[in-house]
Amino acid sequence: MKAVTNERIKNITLALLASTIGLGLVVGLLNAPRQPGVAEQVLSMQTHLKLEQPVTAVLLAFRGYDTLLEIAVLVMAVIAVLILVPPRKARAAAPITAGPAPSPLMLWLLPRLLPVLVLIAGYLWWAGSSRPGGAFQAGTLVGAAAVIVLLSQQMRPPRLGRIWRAILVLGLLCFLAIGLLGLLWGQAFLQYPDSWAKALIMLIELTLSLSIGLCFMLLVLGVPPRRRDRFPGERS
Amino acid sequence: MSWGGLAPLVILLSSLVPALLIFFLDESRVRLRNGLNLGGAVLKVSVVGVMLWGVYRGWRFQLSWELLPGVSFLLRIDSLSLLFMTLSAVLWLLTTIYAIGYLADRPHNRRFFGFFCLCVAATVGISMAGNLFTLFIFYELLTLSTYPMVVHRGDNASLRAGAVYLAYTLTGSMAVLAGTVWLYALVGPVDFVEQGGILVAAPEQRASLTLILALLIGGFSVKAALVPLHGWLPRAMAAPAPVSALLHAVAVVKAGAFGILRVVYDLYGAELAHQLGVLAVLLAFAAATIVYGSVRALFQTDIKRRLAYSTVSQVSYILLGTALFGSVATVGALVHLVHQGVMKITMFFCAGAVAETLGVHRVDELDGTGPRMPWTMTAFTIAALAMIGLPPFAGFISKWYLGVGALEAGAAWVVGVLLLSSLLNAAYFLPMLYRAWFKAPPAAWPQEATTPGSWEAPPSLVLPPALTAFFSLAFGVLAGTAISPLQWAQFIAALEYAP
Amino acid sequence: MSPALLLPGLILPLVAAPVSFLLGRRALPWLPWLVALMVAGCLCGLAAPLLSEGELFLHLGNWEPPLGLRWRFDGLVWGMIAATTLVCLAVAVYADGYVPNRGRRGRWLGFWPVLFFLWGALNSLFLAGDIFNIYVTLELVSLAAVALVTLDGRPQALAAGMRYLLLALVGSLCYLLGIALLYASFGVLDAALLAERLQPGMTASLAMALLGVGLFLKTALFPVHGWLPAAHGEAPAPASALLSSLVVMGSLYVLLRLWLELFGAVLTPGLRQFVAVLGAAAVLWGSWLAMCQRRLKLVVAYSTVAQLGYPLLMVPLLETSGAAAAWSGGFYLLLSHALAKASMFLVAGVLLHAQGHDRIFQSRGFAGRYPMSVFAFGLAALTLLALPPSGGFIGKWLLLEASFGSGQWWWGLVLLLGGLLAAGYVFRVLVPIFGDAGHRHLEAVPLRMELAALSLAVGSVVLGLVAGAPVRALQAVVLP
Amino acid sequence: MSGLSFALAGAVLFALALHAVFARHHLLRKIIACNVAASGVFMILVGMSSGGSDGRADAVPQALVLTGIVISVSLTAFLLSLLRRLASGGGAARLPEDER
Amino acid sequence: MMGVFDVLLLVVLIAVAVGALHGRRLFSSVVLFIVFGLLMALVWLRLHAPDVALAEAVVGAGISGVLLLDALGRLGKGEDEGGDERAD
Repeated sequence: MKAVTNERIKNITLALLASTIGLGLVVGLLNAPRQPGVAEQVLSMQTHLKLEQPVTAVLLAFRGYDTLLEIAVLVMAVIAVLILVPPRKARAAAPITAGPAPSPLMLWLLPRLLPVLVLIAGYLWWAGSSRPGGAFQAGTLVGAAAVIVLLSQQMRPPRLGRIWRAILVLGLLCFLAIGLLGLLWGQAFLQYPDSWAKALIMLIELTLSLSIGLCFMLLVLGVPPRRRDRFPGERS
Repeated sequence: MSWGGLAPLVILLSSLVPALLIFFLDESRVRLRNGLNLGGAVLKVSVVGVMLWGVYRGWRFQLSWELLPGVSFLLRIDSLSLLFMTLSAVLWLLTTIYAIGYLADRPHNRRFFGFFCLCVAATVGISMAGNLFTLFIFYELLTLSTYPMVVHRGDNASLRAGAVYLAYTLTGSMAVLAGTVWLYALVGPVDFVEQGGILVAAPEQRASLTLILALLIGGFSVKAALVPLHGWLPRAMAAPAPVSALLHAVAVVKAGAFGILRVVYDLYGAELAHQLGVLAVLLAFAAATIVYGSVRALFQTDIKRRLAYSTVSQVSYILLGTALFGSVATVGALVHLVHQGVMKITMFFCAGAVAETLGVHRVDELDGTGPRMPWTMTAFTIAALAMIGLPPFAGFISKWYLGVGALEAGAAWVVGVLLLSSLLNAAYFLPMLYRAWFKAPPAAWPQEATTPGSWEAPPSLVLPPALTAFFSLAFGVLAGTAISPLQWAQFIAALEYAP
Repeated sequence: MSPALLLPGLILPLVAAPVSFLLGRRALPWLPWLVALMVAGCLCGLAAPLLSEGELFLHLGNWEPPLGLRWRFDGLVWGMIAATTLVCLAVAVYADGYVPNRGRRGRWLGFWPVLFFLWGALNSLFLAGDIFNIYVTLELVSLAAVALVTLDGRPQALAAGMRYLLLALVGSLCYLLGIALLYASFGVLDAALLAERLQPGMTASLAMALLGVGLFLKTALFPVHGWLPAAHGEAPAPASALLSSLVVMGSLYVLLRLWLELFGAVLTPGLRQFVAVLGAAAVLWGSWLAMCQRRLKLVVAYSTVAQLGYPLLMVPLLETSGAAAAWSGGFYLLLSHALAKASMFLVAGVLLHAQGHDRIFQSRGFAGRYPMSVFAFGLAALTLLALPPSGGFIGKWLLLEASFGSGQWWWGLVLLLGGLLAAGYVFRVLVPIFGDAGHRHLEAVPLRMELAALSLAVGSVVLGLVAGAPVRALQAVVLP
Repeated sequence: MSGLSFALAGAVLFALALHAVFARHHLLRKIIACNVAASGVFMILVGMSSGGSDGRADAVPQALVLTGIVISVSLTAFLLSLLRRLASGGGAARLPEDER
Repeated sequence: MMGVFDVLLLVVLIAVAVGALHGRRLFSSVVLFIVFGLLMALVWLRLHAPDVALAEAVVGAGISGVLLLDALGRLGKGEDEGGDERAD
């Protein structure tokens, strides 16, 4: 009986605490002195980069270091998941849910769906400079395509060889390389030479997309399989 | 760093370097270890000799290292530091010889001698400290290096003794740290200068200056074993003989007394210190300690515990002299600093030798040890008579000056205390002598160790006490000559009081 | 070499991380040394311009702050990155020998990329001048830290890692909420510009509170310190050395700098006293718990909780006459604590490696067989006890000077009492390991492990000896 | 004005989720609560600054939220993988202190 | 002026969030979380943030949803359905 009461007390105190925080936030938000953000500078400087989409400009150019660290977080998460699942076990990792064999509808749909997915991913990547889109969305689609292929058991999960590891860190290394190489020509760190700015940004976005795609696939795949999962036809 | 700065550095390194080497030396390399030890001690004594000669010729020895903006690590040699340093260096050489003999076949010698050297580095550092900051650094280092020696045996008694020792001394050093920082925050960096560095005592600072003085004296008196804070000393008897000789005669106990001397004379100056009234309290406590220590010693059956309580009372003579206003009392205090060291170390050497060769630990087991070990027991007798304060010996001189100083300072009752404590000294030393010389030896000694050759004990256990006994005699008889500790103390006291 | 070239050199570990992930075993043992030497070279190159100009700035991508990010590099950052480099190099050397010989080479291959990511993230955390950039860096640090905790795969480590990551995530969200409020109210994300625009008010104090709660959670400061002992206790030794010295130092550094520079005006004297009371409570409560532990790693972990309380004591002292001393004292304590704590955990690792467990009262004779490790533990303990020859003493002396000088003497008492309590739990550990081993079998430990622990301990003592110049450089950074 | 109401909704979401993170014991629910809290914070971030220039919203908060979303997904993935390892060893999907 | 649609959207959003957090059965919580992700995409559209809407839909609802479902699938068999006890 005692456990339930102090459980209840704990809940009540937590509820009180959360509501005070919520109330404090609401009041704080209501009378916050609203000063304009950095929107105007973004728009004015953005033309300088020949990029129409302000978000991509902020993400890749003005606050490029944030994005670089964010990719490092993603790669770090994948490495951490791989540490929890030593590579030897990953090879035997079955598709995420070794459910029933793929239905004929799936088999029919797959060859038609994949090219569309890749096309959309390519569009999102290219549109990033002018319309909403960008590396992350394109990368996720690539990841989703890979997961679907694995889900339908048409392809065995990759053995984490050298090429896959290279793709995984390709985005991060490429971003760092472009940022640091600029130093040789007297540029600041992470500064793109004016004439090549758009080209370099698009190159970085491409490598990022590939890396993010592989990262999401490994994150989804990397979730350690249950002991009883067997890849159909896989010798135990 | 001028040539003058080299000497203090050499003295410090002469014990730090051997300490580090010994730590990483293999346990079996006995000869190399002893060589390092003795080499360091001899080098130190010779450099001190050079400095004595140098100071006499008027050279300055100073080494300062800017440790913090505004606070510098300062080693400065002045007459008072030389007094304590000569005492330490000489007695340290003798204790090293004694320890090598005493611990010849014992385990963990590497660890013992490593911390032994660190301990001497700390003591010498305390004597050379030029400001309160440096004094605190070495005061702290002393605590750390003596703790492992107290727990050297590793049995429960010494572990408990070590814990008590740490509790007392670390609390004391926290008090000293608080006083030091407060003084520094209040008055800024102040070095030790004859007649006191704190020149102006603005009225509103007087209250905090009094508190600071109380903190500093309280902190230092933990190591000087003043009555309420003396609990660690008797318990630390669980340590081996050379350690208790080292702790009680030279290093730890004197460091506390020396700290108080520095604070009263070279930081506040005699006049300011007395005006603040803290010294009257110190006087009362010192007197109480003198009597209490002697009384407790009376009832101790174990030899080393009796000597420990006698030390508690003897060190308070120095504090007594400091607490009395007047150059004569100061002379008494300073000269007792040296004499007590020499006398007490002889007694501990003898106690250790007797325990080692005959297994005699209790007072009533002393019967007939005189004829059995003539050299050791004569040294013990000389030291005991000197402690009681009989005329030709060193003890008499310091008690005489303390008495005259007390009269000069108008505290006649102090003379009574001195006489009472001399009586008590006699009461607990004379029975020991009587047993040693006039009683028949027991049928069999508790643990008789046969020593090869004609010596009653290994030479390294007999020579040091003989030498120090000779010193206690010589300091008394030759007090009038130019090079005796008494003249030196008078020279220092003259500097401390404005002409 | 102009600073614009050397500053980016400080985040080389971020480049080394993917390289070590690709090279795997072949990257050992030269990569950590290479990265450490290059970062040290950049630091030395930057020392001269730093002394002449006092503070260096670098606009990333050459964009001015309201738009782009700006790195700030001053004496304090120099010290922090130097300490990080020293600890990371020592841990790298240590880990090379520590790899548990139970043949799980595969899992331990992941240690190296995580170490480099943590190293690079910490360096960019100290450099960062933009509060959102600090958020992303803190995330990377926390993720790397949890990956280190769960490296072993033991159930207790997984549970500790899970609790740590959840609390770190909640902390980051509170921190992000603080950023959202600040950006909405003052429209700029750069710390220096924000300091100019920020006016005390309801929103500013709410943002300060949120930033504070977030960073208190990440640093495991007093009220919310519950997760640290389990996380640092269960992690493998090289990992807990990194966690307890660098990760908590990073978020405490951010907390102090943001609070004192952005919210100097918002922090009323009453609030400053409250923060210092939390610090004092951390010191006393942490030391008390450290005294009750039976395992060496838990003692050292709780001692971290205690030692992190000291820098908070400087918050109320910065308004007084002793501001310069308090500022340099607090950060000097933080720096020397990093070196000393890392060395202590490495020694705990040696103990674990030698006898398979780290229960204090069954470790008799450890000192006899491994004198160098126990000597390192002793030297490192000097900093915790704040005894003279160590950096901890210098830091404590400065804080004492500030507290006594400014009349707020009660913080001085906390400092002194903290030293005594630290003596309590250090000597409680030292006494049993000095016994004689008798017939106990202790495994041989590679020499590089003991040398790594010793070098860090000696570093913390050297910090105490050559304190003149560094402290003066720190005092030059005193806030506007 | 409309941006502010979204921000207020975000504040409510954050409070609800913060309560749930600590109140619910099952780790999967704690992870969901973390994600909901993150979405709440992102809403506040974008909501508070969208009221300004009409038409195109301020690009910087959007970039921040994009970065935030990717980070929270990475952390969620690692949390779930950690949860799987914790639960796969026969243990319950709860923290030690929450065990019944 | 706050459109009726906005108010409705926010109310439903908060209701779905409460359902996801305090739903009795784990599976319903996860499904409601995915719905929450899609609603969030709508919210971003209303806040004139198309990039974020796209990202939220794909990354927030997509990847997180898949991960949660998979984790639930593997957990579900491991121990009793966590949904029914109140204290859970």
